[in-house]
Amino acid sequence: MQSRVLIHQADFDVSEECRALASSNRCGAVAQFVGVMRDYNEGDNVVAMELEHYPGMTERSIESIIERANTRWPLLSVTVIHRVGKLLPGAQIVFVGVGAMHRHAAFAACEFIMDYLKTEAPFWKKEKKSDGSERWVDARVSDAESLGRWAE
Amino acid sequence: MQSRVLIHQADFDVSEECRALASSNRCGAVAQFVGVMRDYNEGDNVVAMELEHYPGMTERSIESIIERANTRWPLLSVTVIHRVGKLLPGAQIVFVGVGAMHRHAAFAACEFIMDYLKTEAPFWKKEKKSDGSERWVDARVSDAESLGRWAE
Amino acid sequence: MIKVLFFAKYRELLGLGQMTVELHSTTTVADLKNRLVKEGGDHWAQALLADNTLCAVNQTIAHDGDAIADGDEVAFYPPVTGG
Amino acid sequence: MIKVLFFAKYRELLGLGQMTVELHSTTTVADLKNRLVKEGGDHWAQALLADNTLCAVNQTIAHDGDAIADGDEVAFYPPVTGG
Repeated sequence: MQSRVLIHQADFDVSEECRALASSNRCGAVAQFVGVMRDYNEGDNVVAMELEHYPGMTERSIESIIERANTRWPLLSVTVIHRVGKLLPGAQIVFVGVGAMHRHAAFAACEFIMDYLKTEAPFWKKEKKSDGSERWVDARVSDAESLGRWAE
Repeated sequence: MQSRVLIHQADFDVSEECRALASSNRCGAVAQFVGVMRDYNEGDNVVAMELEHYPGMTERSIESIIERANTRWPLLSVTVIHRVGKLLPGAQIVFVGVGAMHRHAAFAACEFIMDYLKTEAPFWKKEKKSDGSERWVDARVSDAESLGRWAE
Repeated sequence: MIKVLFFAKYRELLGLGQMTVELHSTTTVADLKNRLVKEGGDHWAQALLADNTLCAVNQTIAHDGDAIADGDEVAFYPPVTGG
Repeated sequence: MIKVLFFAKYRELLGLGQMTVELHSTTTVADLKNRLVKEGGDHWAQALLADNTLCAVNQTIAHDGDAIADGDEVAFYPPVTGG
């Protein structure tokens, strides 16, 4: 399994990532997730977002999640890209792509990685509202709950 | 929900499709699947593939699958592109993309649409082997079985 | 008159993708199959009477007991293998 | 000497993202929290003693009873909200 974890401010190109994920001649299926910044949250308009992370641990925690996915499903390639720094509404925030021989492994691993990334990887979002005030986004209980279905 | 179904020989650009799927300002999640042509199947090298379909019914059956997905999950956008005609190993064959406010709806609907497309949409693959002989691909029992989990 | 379509393996087996059939009265999918096999012979039996042969009437999946009326488009094809 | 890091809301609350702490002997996560709160006061209690405060030792999730040794990197942060 080939894996790649990138944490940076720059945007990413989904076509390029898809091509790279499919580059093994055994790859028949690529499942991909892209998280996008919305322009409101919890009833307020949001005009910008600042994404903070814990350099080093972020990469380690994502690599650990990818390894756990790879022990559960036969994977050929995994790419995780997470942007940090200042982002505006409509921006792509996160990319998780998984290549596999067959689609069920690709889908399951892609969703598994997103679910664990949401609850383990040390990123924090701070929103800027239209009145200029800022607030740290609260973690969602539903994200912790969604891990339940991966219990073995 | 905005939906788009395209059946054609030309390739597609995953980045463009992703951008279009995310264009609603309520969209926070885009799940995408890309099926890729492998260079062997059932123990033989495959050098080319010819994809036949039933024009008219193909579009209808995919639109019906999308509508069923939309009654089960709150979706913002769905795009299905399926290539037909002659394809070579490594080629992208099918694209299914779903935009939604939250990721679970996007993932579930994307996989649901692929599972039903595999068993209902009238496409047929004919493989050309390296010795020049041709064969129609047989349907997989596993594809019919995978519908079981969508039973309500 | 109805239009009858054949796809993929069946199109090749029968050597044709499309034909028209004169309909004297409303019939069923099973009746149409039997009539075509009776007129056509072995290859037609292989295509139309296989356990997993699918039929669509006016581009909607249909079964042996379903009715076919004048003007309908009827298609016979093997299990699908797209995606 | 250990390195202690604070992120996000806690970094802002404490007004610092990083500090070093002299370690006289091997200690636990809970001991370190209590020591920092005792020296620092209310804000430190809010950050370090909240029910959902997370701790990582050498970039791996750690819990109150886990040991901290000289040279370790210890981080305190609120629940994560990436993705």
